[in-house]
Amino acid sequence: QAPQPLKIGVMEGFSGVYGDLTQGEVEAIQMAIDDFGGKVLGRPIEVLQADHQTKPDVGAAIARKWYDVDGVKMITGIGTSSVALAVRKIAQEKGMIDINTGAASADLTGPACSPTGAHWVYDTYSLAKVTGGAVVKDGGDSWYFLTADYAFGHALERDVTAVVKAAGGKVLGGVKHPLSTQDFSSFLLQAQASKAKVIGLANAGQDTINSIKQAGEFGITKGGQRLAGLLVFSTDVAALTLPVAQGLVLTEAFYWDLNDETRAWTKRFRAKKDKIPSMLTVGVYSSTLHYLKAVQAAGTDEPKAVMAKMREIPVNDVMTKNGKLREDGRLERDMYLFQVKTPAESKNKDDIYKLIATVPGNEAFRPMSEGNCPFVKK
Amino acid sequence: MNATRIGYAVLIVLALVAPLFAYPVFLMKALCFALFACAFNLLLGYAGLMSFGHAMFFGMAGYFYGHVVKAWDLAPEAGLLAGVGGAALLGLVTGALAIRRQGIYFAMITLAFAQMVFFFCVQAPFTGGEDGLQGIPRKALLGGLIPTKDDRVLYYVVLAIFLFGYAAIYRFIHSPFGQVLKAIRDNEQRAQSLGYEADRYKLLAFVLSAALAGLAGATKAMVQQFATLTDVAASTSGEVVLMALVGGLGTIIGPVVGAFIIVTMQNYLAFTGEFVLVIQGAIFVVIVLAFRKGVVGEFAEWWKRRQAR
Amino acid sequence: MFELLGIPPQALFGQLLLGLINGAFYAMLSLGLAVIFGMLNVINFTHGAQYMMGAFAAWLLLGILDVPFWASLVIAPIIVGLFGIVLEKLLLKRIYHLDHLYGFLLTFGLALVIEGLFQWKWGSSGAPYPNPIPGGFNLGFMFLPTYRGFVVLAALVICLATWYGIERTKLGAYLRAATENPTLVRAFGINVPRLITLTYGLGVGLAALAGVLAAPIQQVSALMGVNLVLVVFAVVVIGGMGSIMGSIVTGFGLGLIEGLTKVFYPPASNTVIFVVMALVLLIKPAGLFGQTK
Amino acid sequence: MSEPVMAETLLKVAGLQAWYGESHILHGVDFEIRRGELVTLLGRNGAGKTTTLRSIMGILGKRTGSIAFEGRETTGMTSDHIARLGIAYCPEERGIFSSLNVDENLRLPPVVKPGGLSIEEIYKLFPNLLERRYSQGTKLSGGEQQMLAIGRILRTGATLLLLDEPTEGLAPVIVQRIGEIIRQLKSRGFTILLVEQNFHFAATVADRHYVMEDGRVIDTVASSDVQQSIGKLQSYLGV
Amino acid sequence: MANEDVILEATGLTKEFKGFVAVKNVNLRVKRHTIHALIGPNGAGKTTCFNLLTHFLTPTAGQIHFNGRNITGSSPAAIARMGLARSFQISAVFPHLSVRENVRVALQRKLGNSFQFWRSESVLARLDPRALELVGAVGLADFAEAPAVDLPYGRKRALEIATTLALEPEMMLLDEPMAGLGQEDIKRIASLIRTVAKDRTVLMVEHNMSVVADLSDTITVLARGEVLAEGPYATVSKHPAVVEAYVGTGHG
Ligand SMILES: Nc1ncnc2c1ncn2[C@@H]1O[C@H](COP(=O)(O)OP(=O)(O)OP(=O)(O)O)[C@@H](O)[C@H]1O
Ligand SMILES: Nc1ncnc2c1ncn2[C@@H]1O[C@H](COP(=O)(O)OP(=O)(O)OP(=O)(O)O)[C@@H](O)[C@H]1O
Ligand SMILES: [Mg+2]
Ligand SMILES: [Mg+2]
Repeated sequence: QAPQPLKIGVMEGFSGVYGDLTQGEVEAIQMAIDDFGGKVLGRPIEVLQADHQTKPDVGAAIARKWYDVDGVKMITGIGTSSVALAVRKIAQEKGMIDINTGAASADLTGPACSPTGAHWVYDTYSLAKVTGGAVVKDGGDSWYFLTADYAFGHALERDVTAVVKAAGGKVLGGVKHPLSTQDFSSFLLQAQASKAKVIGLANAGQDTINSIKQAGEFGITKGGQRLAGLLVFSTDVAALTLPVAQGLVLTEAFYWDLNDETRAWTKRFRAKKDKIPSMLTVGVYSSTLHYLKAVQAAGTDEPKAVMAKMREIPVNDVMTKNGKLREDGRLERDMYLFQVKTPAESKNKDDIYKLIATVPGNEAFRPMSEGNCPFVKK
Repeated sequence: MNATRIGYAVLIVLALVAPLFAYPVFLMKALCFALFACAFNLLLGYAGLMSFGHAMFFGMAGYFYGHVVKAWDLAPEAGLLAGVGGAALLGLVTGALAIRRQGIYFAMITLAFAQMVFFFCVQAPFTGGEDGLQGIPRKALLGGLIPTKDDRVLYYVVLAIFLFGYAAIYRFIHSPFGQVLKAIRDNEQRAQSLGYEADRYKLLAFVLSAALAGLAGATKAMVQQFATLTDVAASTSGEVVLMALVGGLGTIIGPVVGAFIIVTMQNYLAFTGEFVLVIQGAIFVVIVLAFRKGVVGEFAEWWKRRQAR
Repeated sequence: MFELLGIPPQALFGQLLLGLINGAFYAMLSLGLAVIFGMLNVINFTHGAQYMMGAFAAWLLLGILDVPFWASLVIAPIIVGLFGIVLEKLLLKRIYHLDHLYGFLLTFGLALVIEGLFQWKWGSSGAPYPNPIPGGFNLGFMFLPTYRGFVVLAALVICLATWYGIERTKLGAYLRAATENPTLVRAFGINVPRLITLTYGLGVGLAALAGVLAAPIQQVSALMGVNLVLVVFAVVVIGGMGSIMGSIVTGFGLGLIEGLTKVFYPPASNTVIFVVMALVLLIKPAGLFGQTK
Repeated sequence: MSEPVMAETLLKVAGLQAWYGESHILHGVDFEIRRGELVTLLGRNGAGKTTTLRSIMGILGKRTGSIAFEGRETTGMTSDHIARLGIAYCPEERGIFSSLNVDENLRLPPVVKPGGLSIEEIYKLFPNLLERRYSQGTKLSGGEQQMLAIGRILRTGATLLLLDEPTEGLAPVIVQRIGEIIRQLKSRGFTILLVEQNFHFAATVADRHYVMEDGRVIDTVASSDVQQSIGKLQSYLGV
Repeated sequence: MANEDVILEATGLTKEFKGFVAVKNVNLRVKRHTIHALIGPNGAGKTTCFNLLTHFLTPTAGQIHFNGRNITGSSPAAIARMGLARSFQISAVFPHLSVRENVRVALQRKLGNSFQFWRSESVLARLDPRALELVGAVGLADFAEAPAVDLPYGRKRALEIATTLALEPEMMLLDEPMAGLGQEDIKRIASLIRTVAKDRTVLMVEHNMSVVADLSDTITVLARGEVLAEGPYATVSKHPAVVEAYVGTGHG
């Protein structure tokens, strides 16, 4: 009798506004499985995928079905925080594993933490901490925010404000704009009038792209102000192109051109899906690989045991070196501060970042004691 | 009509054994949307009022339910009542203003109110913004008599709620009130000249529809254990229109079928990756071109033709 | 100097100017939507997708054939307009005798298909279109990019030309009459189906034109038009359905109101249009410029 | 009385059948009109008079049989094509456009042939319209709308006018005026097919009456024979 | 008792549309249990008068008293409930209800259960005999179960009258009840009006002069929004101004 396959689910809003970020996640998981050897504990490994259409109830229904009916043991991906939080509750209730690589909400390792849940790549806190800290250190000590009027925007603004103040900078003001605003010129003008040295973009996706594009149009950067993208991905920068995005500073957990290993990995990836992978895509690879290692080490797919092993074994792969999965589910890993190259500096169209700083995980992420995760003793 | 009776009997038996074949959570969700679509259709099909903002009742009721059950820690029955009552109240306020206009203007006023409600939900602290109101506990019903932790048990509760709502709508339509409502839909001026204050009847229909949409929304929050912005968003208002259309306008069972189709589509198309929306769109186009009376309407037609032979 | 709620009048000027520019887009888009709604009795939910297609057409023309912006301004709307005509001939034509809900379902489905395919081919983050007239004027109180100034002028010309065509010419009279009773107009010897097809092409072309004009300002992306239809339709309704002038004036006016909201209460800047709509409809049942039948 | 010269046949309807959706309304209508004639279709409510006119105009979904205008078969044509051959229709329900003012309504139908009335002549015929020329078309009183509906097709120069109950709801003076106008139109060479309930009115203007019942033409009465056939007519029409 | 005789009285009724005065200072007194005709050339303001009396339009000036009560500000529905019912010039039926249901809706109001959304409509069944009786009275017995939309024009008018009758109003306003009817129907409906007018009052607009002559006790002639003449048919129809403005010289 053939052994039951081990099932892994990847759930994303592939068809939605953040579709580009999650391109190739299925391929990335397959790469992780191949790298692992194709089998775990003698069982084949099967990947299920689904598009939650950024609807929490669709995501929740899929998660329930996967866990209950299809025998999926681990779900990864799960961008969009409302879906992420809904899936987290279900996973926790059923004692199943969810490794979130896509959502930004730091609540996943705070009030909504789960003993069998992990948050793998980044969160609002780390983005704020790394970008905010580095920019202030570099002389950007007065800030003005363009904030998406949504929970992640508020969280970003709140966290950056704290970082800026702690570093001795000051916040001159900010404006909260509705999600999916087409025209940012009015807000940019207000930011310009504030005379702040740095304009922090606490928004995401098209909103960020359009703010950056229109900032160029209104000569904001030429006037001496700097833009700091607080939730910007390499895919956004590529879409903006360097002439528009040059000079922007931002934080990421991965860049294809960091070292030989990343370049080699990316080359393999591009053979399957000809796109520059975003950190979310690589995050899915990383989370799957680590999960498989833990299953192997635990000798079972029982979630609690696997989770214990995941915490025990250090995370080591193409994007993470000696990462540590904390009790609250946070993966502590190095984060990188990048600046977007000028067209002159860039050798080809994929050559977009220069590395400015590497921030070690224990500095980049929120200390466990401040997260209010219910089962973590202070 | 005997055929109808038999049809209903078959459907009820099917509904009773459904959890043996289909995933109960999915069924519950579909039932909630089915009730929502029926409530919407009560307004469109029988009062001739097309609401573009029905999600405000559905979604707000979810928040009411969540707040009452989670933050106030009351029984789920209280949550359901709060959902229905809150939605009815919201319906009374928005309806009193909206029913003074007709046709597309009415639709746009309801849309406007729904957008304001959505804005409120983004701003109000208790909704949790786009993260939603998460982790609403599932508590036992009837003071502990009915445990709801088991999805299958909860399914029968939801089925009962749905049947109650459906029966209520059936009764509204076939009541003295329903008769006047149909007259007003057909020719408002004439109804007025017969002595009926058309606006009051329309308002009552609006409130009833809002209350039932609220029942659907609150039930959904009970099942899903969360309430999020998606349910108050304009897209949900649009979705319910689609459900009514896909199922077939002007039939009372049509919206139920439409809701099942669309919910199924969302769930099963989810596994087609980035093409979900393309496929969904293509299906809508095909429905308009090939099955314009909706699934139920076309079926009835086919049945009639078969009988005629 | 005097200040309004803490905002210096100069800055307010700047904001109003920006509002006007956005209003120009609302005006152009609502114009097309109004013409189509008037004539076909269909709320064209593909309008946003066609706006997006206009922007994409310009971007592709530039990228593949090196067609300059100014030529795209003419070519792209024609291409998209022709596409609209094909849609009308193949699909929309079949649903006129039905309730306008079916038009909603059909055009909504089409929008999903079109946007989905564009996203599949070109991704969700899109691409930037270079500014054809970079630079700008320093007006003292603000920096006005030359291109934005051009947009306002272009929009005004387009709007007035459309208005004249529909309200002051014979063809326009046919259009308005056919809106009400196509059968009878046809029985007077006018080829109504062709009139309808052309109208749809025109409305779609207008949407595409707005898209081309938006391309240098906004990221050209598959989903740039998704949320537009409701807002633009609200503009049409506020202006009074069937009134071309209403759409134009309201488009610009709402741009201004939205601009002011962006200064005084930014989070509500997307919602304010709907508040205005509710107020207007409660006071003036048929919109600002609408006529009761 | 004998016709000195047989004028050519302008319209010949033979075996016309028509349907509204599933319901079969006309079951083989036959009649003809010669150039310059004024012919009425009489019949009770629901006899199919309006349906006949709509079939001739081509604005009915399904119709079979033959309708020949100036010798050309028109059953396969669309209504705009038929109109351009020179047939104009004044519908029972008037069909005034609310988005057009009176003047625009009047100028709407395109001129298809020379020989129609000028705008001034039409206003002279209907002074009420002149007075309200810039009002919204549907804000006119019922009777004024009827005048507008007749007035606007006089401009087109169509050879054959199909008038569906043009006197309905009109004041007696206006009915008289319309009677005069119709005679005047006839003398100008227009051919007219008139549908009427008002037999007394019809009798004063028509050359010939066709009587319809249940979707068929069941009898023809020349106006010279009206006196003799009055009893028969009354029984047909239930007068 | 003299004043008791007047059931409807309008004084100084005026309606202006954007500078155009459609009804000008009209005084109208309708005596109880009479048939009163309102005639006049097209556009004279007759329909507008009706709309003012039933408050489908709000008068620019003037007062309306019905049964001694001032109804100038009451809603159309309230006026109907007081016993002043109207029909429309452009035929008004409920197209998707059957003929029987059309009439029954009018009968239903008196039951006072029209807001009861929780009861079965079978409680309305007891209205059916009366509804069918009225349907029969206007010659529609064979069509009782047909949807009103399928009726030819003339029958729709008959149905409308039956519906109006079902209200058992003290007074009926009929706007061109004969328009579009065949001779046969005209006769039937004229006699119907005569029958029902026995114990109620009728105010009607009508262009069919033989019907007016036949039915009406009093005639008011409107022209250009003003009252031109008033009196019984014999005098009014000879009135030179009326002849010129309305009747014409041809036939009577
Ligand atoms: N749109 C329609 N759908 C279905 N049946 C119709 C429609 N219009 C008319 N009919 C039916 O067709 C028949 C003939 O109607 P038509 O209008 O031709 O009669 P008519 O002789 O003009 O009568 P009238 O004198 O009342 O105008 C009637 O029985 C009527 O019920
Ligand atoms: N809503 C309106 N706005 C502007 N003018 C109007 C309006 N309603 C009616 N009128 C005008 O008022 C005048 C009187 O109209 P009304 O309908 O009362 O005439 P009527 O006497 O009923 O005529 P008919 O016998 O032709 O029905 C007409 O000239 C008409 O154009
Ligand atoms: Mg007819
Ligand atoms: Mg009138």
